[in-house]
Amino acid sequence: MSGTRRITYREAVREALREALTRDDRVFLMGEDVGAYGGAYACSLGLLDEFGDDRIRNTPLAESGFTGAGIGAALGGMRPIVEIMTINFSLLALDQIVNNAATIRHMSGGQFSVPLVIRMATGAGRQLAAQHSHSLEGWFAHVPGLRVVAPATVADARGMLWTALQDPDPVVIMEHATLYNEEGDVPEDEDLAVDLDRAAIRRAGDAATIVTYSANLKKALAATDELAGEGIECEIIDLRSLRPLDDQTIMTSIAKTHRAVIVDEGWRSGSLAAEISARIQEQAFYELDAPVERVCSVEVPIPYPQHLEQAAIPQPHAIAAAVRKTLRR
Amino acid sequence: MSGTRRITYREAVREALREALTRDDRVFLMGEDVGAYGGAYACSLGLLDEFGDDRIRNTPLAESGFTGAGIGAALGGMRPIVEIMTINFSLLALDQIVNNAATIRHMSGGQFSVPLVIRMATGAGRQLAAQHSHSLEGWFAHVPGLRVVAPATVADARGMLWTALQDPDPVVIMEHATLYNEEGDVPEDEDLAVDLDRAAIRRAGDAATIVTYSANLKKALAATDELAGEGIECEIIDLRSLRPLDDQTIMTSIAKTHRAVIVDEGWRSGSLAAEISARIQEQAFYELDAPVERVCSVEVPIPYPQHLEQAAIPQPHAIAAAVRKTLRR
Amino acid sequence: MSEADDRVHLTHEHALHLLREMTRIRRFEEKCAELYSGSKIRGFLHLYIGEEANAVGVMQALTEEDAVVATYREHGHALARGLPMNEVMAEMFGKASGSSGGRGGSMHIFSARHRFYGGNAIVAGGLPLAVGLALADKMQGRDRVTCCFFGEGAAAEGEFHEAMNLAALWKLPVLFVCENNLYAMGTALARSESNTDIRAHAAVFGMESEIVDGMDVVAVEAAARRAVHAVRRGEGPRFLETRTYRFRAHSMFDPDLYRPKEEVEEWRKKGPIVRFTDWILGTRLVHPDHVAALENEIAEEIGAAVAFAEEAPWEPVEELTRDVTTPRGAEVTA
Amino acid sequence: MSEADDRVHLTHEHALHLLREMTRIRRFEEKCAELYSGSKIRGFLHLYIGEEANAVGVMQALTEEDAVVATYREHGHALARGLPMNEVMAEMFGKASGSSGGRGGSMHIFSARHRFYGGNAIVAGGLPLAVGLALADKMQGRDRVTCCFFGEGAAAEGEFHEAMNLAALWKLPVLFVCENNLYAMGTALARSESNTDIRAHAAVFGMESEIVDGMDVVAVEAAARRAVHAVRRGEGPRFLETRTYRFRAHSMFDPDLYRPKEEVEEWRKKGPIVRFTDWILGTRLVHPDHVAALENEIAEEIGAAVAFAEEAPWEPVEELTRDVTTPRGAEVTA
Ligand SMILES: Cc1ncc(C[n+]2csc(CCOP(=O)(O)OP(=O)(O)O)c2C)c(N)n1
Ligand SMILES: Cc1ncc(C[n+]2csc(CCOP(=O)(O)OP(=O)(O)O)c2C)c(N)n1
Ligand SMILES: [Mg+2]
Ligand SMILES: [Mg+2]
Repeated sequence: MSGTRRITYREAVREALREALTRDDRVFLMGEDVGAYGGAYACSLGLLDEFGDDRIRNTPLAESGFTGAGIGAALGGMRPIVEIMTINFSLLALDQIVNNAATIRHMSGGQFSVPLVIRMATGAGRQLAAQHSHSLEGWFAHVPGLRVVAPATVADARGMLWTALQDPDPVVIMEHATLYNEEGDVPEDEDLAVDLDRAAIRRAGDAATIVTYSANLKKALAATDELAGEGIECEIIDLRSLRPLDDQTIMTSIAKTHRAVIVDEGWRSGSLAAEISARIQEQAFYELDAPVERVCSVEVPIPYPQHLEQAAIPQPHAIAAAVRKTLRR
Repeated sequence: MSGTRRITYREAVREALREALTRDDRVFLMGEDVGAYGGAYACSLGLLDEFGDDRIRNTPLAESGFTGAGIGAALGGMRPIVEIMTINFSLLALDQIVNNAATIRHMSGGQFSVPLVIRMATGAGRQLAAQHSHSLEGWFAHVPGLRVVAPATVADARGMLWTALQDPDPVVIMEHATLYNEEGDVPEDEDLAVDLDRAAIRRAGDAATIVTYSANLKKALAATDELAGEGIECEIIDLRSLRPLDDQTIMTSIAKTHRAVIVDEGWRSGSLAAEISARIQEQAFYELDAPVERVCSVEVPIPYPQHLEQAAIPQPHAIAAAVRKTLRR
Repeated sequence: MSEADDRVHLTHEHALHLLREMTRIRRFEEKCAELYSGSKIRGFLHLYIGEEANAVGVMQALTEEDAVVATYREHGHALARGLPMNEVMAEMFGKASGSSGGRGGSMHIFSARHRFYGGNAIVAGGLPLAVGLALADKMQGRDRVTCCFFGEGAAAEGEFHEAMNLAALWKLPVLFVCENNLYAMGTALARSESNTDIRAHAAVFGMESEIVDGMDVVAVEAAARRAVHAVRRGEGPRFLETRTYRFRAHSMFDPDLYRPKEEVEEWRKKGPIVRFTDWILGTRLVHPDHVAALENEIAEEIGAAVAFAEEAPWEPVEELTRDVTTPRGAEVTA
Repeated sequence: MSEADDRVHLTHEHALHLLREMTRIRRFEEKCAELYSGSKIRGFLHLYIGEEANAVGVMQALTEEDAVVATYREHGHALARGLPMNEVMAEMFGKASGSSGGRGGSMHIFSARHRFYGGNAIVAGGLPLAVGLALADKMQGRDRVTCCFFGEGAAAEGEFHEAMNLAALWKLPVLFVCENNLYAMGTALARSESNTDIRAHAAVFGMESEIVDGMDVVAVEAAARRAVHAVRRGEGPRFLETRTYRFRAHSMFDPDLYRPKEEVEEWRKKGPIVRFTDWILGTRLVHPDHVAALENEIAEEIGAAVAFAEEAPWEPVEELTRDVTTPRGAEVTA
């Protein structure tokens, strides 16, 4: 094992794209403004020059059309990476994703797989208001036939793409828009692929288990720093894979801590957090010393002003409060 | 209070449409084949002759376009009822429903409401396979700004439309495709509007609470008949409103029964059942004598053959088994 | 353009072949309607009866290497494409020996062996798929054509528009075949398109197109050959509008109240099978005995297919969740 | 068609009015760019600079009764429509006194008073809304026009296609205004449309259209008057393509790497304000003193708007969930 390098999440995504394009000539990137513009969040900046416009395929504004074309190209033997600028726009492509990508394998009796990777930016925090700030990860995680992953760290952003491309079925990669500028360490190893099947324990502790993913990992870490000052040592689980969920890692932790707080930027009702709460209850009911807590987004289309936006989404103090509540402190 | 009449669910929907069209001339019905064809499930058969093609507005195949037009017409002072043939096709309209209908009130700072009613058929059980049989009610119930209702009875199918039309905000009415041929009683009263805010207790009992909605009410009733033979008397709650949820009725029942089984045709992971399970846990944790059970659909795109389709969705025996499990029997 | 390649060589054999293929579809579907009434086939069943010349004509222009994408009305296309009737019938029954292992039913017939990509029941949902299949071919330098069938009702959908633009913009090898049977369920074309000239919706993208009489199998074959040839030469996508009609209701649920009985009768007279039969008998290309023999063969084939489907096993319930995702370590098809 | 109604009467007052409106937008947005750098305005900010003649020209043809639907680049349209600058500026700041109560920000400016329906940040997402607004008018027999602005990038979206068809099919009173500024973010039109003649996408639905120089405010006004007049006469929807250009990057995040600096320079020379000013000064319709006075007035208006926005209150956090749904018992607007 060699050392590490420090890069941004955006650079990690870009490196991962570059590596995939280099290693496998069936791979290509397709989406709005992935070319000359360099991607809405600048993830593919420079790749057009490197790989040409056949493989850095700039599309018209036609989310359903090009996502469906990605499915067809995958059926045709390619390994497309479709970029959808923002999860809100993915609503325009849901017919293709749910009715085709997720079902073709089943409807065809297993004759066809759809080895497609879809990347999209999600989440609030950049004051982009109600049509650019949703967290619908939970919707995707509801659909059989899809795999859904959410890299919370720079290393995962670097490694998950390649792993996703090895998957014979459609994989959706959720990149939180506030993470792109974050810096982090990535290993210098040759083999960067990460295991998508296991959640990661990002902090060990035995007072309570915090289950989270994506950008909220940082907030959970901030909350635990605060709590550690009070002598409360929490365990933090970064789900990484939102579908399937790694129940085992969660339940093992809860068997140790007997308390759980789930942090999820989705609106509370019908959130992925609800699923995790239900599962904990089903699988670890007699381990629980307190009700499972959820820290989710307030049920409001995300408003523009910073103070309201921040009030709408999970915050470290709310996470810390939820942990204390499970401890009756 | 006068007597009752026996009609089918389909007739109830049709009567409700007729009544709404008669009472309020801002009301019109818009959707694919609502005209000469009479609606995919024959709900509007005959209405074209009665009300003309201006108000029984047959649309091209353009789910996003005509749903968006419904939003615009609502903004323009009409009271449109948009029919989407099947919930799977609503994926093509989700951009309009989520990004516009549900958010315009908020984005505009409360200046505009969208008094739109959207009706759609949902669910499995007619061997229509993976592109016609989804139960995505839970997705809609996740979205702030929408109200979502699911009439399980003929009387509710008759009454809910008018109540929905009085709502200043968008209401989605979920009609399970297997219900249209069901018969039931409706009151002969003049005033048919039903209260959308309260769940209904469809059977009283104290052994366990079964929470369900739509077509699964019938299955829950079948399960309780079976259980009653064993001396187990369950309470059945028909949610009626999926957003907002009537927590109070649920928790009151659980305070009595201490056990809960949720029956939901959505795929298990990320189902509406998960939300209800999480809420029960949050609001009635110390009342529970057993983990909350969920009876949901198996996570598979609905297959065509009857035996597999039926195996994929909730069944009375599974509901009964889940109840017994909560009772450790 | 070398005209030679595009010509239909209407030999005795070819004439019989075309007649056989159309008749197979017709008799197969008549049997399906019967089996539907007997509850052997369930769900929505959309008969192709009356439209057989379209699938049969177009398929003549395709090679095994080419791909086909179709709709929920695709049993005809599946048979014309060469899927064994036994497998198609077993799929209609939902049996494990069906072409989609029984999972899909009448609306979702797939066959990897035949590059037959469904069986799509979302109107216009297959078009972007076809674009992607063609994109894969183009990017990999393969000389293949993707042929995409859909009805005229699809033209109003946004997905149609998006897919047409992509295909034209990227000059992809797609043949779009719009089977214009004048109705989308109960909606007559004029009630759904401000411009009922469907080809205009191709022309706007600079796509060349042709209208052909979809009740004339030879004309369809000839037009398809011209179009496929152009696509194969790398000229980009083409659009073919076939003017056709369905003799039966939209699906088995449809009471068919929206069109005059006389209209149906008029079209029945122009039926693709009766017309072609009269003509090849009249020109003596084919002898009545051949036609009778062919009907017998087909009756046998159908009888065998029904027996096959009846006897085919049901998927065990334990297998329910198979094929949701690919088992780890398994190879990806394609 | 009575030509009289369509003519632009370029009196001294009207010329000054046009110049003032364009300049108000220009200076307002220049100030916004500054305020963005100072972090007073956040999120995406899409400047309209260079395109002012479009909104200003078109608005002259609309009455108060008409409705406007626009995109995320709508501050110009909002000002031209008559929304008070104070409210628009406060909205940019996200303050409670903003035109959307601060909830929307730069991309979601709404005003019921002005029948200004946003402020839609989903490309092409506003078109179906416009169709519905017009449908409501038609069904209620009201003599109103709905004017829908969008960029040329929207033409590739399925929603565009669906909305255009509905408007044409139902002959609705909509004026579609496509502001063709040649780029959708960094994508040049030829990279997104196989047919770069945008009007063809209207013509295919049988919709009449016109191209106008979007850098010439008088030409835009004249074209808009012709179109609105036709729409008001009940002739169904019309389509106006304005040829224009944005001088600034797509949004404040855009490094603007995809187009040559010279191209931008070329267009700047054709700028709508400089050109119109030169012309009205040249014809002596307006005196330089008037222009100077106007600039002063606008500087004052902007200064006041900034002060207003600065001093305006923030929505208290307790109000976060207000306006998600209508409070029970409240009246519905519209
Ligand atoms: C997106 C979508 N909307 C609606 C339907 C319901 N539907 C099934 S077939 C059909 C009519 C399609 O007509 P057309 O495209 O002309 O094909 P045809 O059935 O005439 O062959 C409709 C509305 C659907 N399957 N998918
Ligand atoms: C459905 C959707 N896809 C993508 C985007 C991201 N986006 C915002 S503006 C824009 C370019 C639109 O270009 P055009 O329609 O020409 O308008 P312009 O910005 O040039 O005024 C894009 C791609 C979006 N907002 N909505
Ligand atoms: Mg048709
Ligand atoms: Mg543009």
